[in-house]
Amino acid sequence: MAASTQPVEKRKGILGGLAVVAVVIGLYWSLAVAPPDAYQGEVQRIMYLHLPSILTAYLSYFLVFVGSAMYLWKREKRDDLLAHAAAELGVLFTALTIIEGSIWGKPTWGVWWTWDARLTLTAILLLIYAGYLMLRSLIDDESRAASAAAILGIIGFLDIPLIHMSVYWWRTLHQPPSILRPDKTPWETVHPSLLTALAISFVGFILLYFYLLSLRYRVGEMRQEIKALRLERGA
Amino acid sequence: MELLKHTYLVLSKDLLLELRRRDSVLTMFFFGTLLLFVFHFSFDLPPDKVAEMAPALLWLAFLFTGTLGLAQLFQAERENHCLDALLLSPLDRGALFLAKTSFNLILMLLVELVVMPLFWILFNLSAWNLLPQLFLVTLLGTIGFCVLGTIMSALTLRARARELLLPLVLFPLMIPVILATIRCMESVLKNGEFGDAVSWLKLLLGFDVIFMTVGVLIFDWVIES
Amino acid sequence: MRLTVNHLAKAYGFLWALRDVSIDLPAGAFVAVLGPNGAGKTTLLKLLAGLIAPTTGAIQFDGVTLAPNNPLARKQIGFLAPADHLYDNLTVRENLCFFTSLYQRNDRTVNIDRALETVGLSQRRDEFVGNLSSGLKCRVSIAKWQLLQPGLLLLDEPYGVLDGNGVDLLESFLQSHCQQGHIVIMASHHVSRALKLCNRALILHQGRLSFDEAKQQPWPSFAQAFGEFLPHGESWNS
Amino acid sequence: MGPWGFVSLAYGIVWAAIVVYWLFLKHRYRQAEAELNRLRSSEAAASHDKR
Repeated sequence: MAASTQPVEKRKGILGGLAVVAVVIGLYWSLAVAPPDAYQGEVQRIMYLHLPSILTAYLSYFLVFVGSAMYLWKREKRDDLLAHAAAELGVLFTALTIIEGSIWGKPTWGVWWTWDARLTLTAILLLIYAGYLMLRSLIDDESRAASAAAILGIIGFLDIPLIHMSVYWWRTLHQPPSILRPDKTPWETVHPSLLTALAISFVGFILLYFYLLSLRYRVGEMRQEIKALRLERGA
Repeated sequence: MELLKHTYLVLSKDLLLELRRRDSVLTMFFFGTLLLFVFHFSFDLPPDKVAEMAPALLWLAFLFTGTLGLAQLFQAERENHCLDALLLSPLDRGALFLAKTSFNLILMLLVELVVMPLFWILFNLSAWNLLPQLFLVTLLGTIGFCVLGTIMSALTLRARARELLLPLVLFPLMIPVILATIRCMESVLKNGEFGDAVSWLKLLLGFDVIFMTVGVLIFDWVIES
Repeated sequence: MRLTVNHLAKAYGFLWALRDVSIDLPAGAFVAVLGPNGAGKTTLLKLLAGLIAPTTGAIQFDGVTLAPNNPLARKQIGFLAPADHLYDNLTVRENLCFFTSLYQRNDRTVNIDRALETVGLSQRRDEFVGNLSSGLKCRVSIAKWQLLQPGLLLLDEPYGVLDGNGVDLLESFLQSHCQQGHIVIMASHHVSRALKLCNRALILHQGRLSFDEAKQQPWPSFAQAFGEFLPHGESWNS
Repeated sequence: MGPWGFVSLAYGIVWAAIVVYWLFLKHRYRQAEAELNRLRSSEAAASHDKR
């Protein structure tokens, strides 16, 4: 087995390397090259971080959904490992999204936390997928934990549009439409290098995400084999 | 229809057990009224503000009372491995889901039938004529709660710290129902009819239908031993 | 009534609890499943009962494949747990009524009374099952499965909880059940008792089927196959 | 705190968190790999002398 992991290791190395390169270019571009936004000035640069992390968070929820559905259908361990890895990364990136959102909110609205629709929505998603990890860790039986988590993965994902609607309706009820509408996309004044900064950051984040995902997936796989070898030794 | 026959069978068994021991319904009833008193003392609201706060307080009381019911939902099945007996039998697992959902629904509705008028008296609200409309909203909200609650109760059946994990996993998913019921009840209380809250009502209905069907389809995997 | 199992296997994670088991049982078979602890006996029974899904392989019941989502095949399957699968807070009669209607065998209550008569529980008809001793609970289970008449009846170590005449009651029920053309599969460590009853023996060892033969009176092949698991000193054919 | 302060705060926290997570992940990765190789080598040894 050890021999065959060389190419896998190498592939992960390349992916990691690429991710780092893309991230560095993205950082350089979004911090140095791109001009400040006409309205928000420098603070708008946080968007180059905020939007990619929102995307990776939603990508994680989707992967958890796909992994869970496949696991329930086909009962293959690898789908479950994928769902678990994606959920863990999903929680990480959701937490980061909230942090960025509130830091961005401070100069813009003057407060660290406002019940702005997007922030609230991200907080709820963080609770759901943190609950997913809790549920998985609190069930001892391996296969039961996997199928219970798969159910929650599916139901959580199906609930996202409903939560999305209810939070946005609830939000528009209370917040008078201010000039700086927080949930309007910030790149009204489309400036080419703004877009490229965003594009590169997106690429960087996606590559990084899949690199971390493959690492976490591999850790899950190895732990599974370790359990099997120990059980075989013990039985 | 096979499904309904089995649902009725399991439901009547549960109701018979509940009628005999009455442990869930009594605890839920007392807990509901207890919460009312606690809310009454903690928010001594000026009368005009009460109408505004009433929906939130009521619905919070129902939510926590319902969670008590959910924790006890599969108690009868936990003794003597009766859950295995049911899984062994030709009982359609969707029927088990429907039976357990309607059982918890009946318990919660009983509690709500008592607690709501009591709330009116305690907070001496005037709008008695609005109670039927309010009760319709509560009914839809309770259905949504019981549907998702039953799935989560079955899901956490074999987890450690089961009673703590259930609300933790259930409440974030319930946010659409919580927001919808409170908005609907507020608009009914404020201007006597649903008005623009109809979209919330549709959301509530959609939530119930979606997760009722998901529940029936997916309960096979939820409850597998 | 025919049970065919081909290449059945069950793995938990990476560990194979049961590997490549194939059995073909005709009507009237009384099978004793023997083997050391952890050999996969309980896993086999749970798979046959449809309580857990197999990793590979299929179980066919009179040609109908048993799958978790087709409840009809489960109508034919019984799992006699001596003191379990009964609601403590329901009376004996209510329990039997519930399960008979669940299995759509809700013939008139007289059958329930007759079944209780045969297990000698007729005067305890309206007592709560919770108040009965485990021996009496086992009789209720026997009455229950007598009413439900499953095509395949599975038992996992039934002797643990039974007293003297309880054992006789159980064994006579199992034998008459077999004669009616049903199949009984019993996993047990009481080797001599199981062998006295069965007309076929299976030995499971580390998840594999290492022995599967119909019973002959002098049974050298069985003694040889079962030799290493026998608790030393106990000879089964005394 | 000027706008650049917030920008650097946001980037700082996010990238610090990602790097820390990566380190923990690498740690878990190496630990699992070591355990796996140890088991596999002793497994090879065990099956060797069993033959």
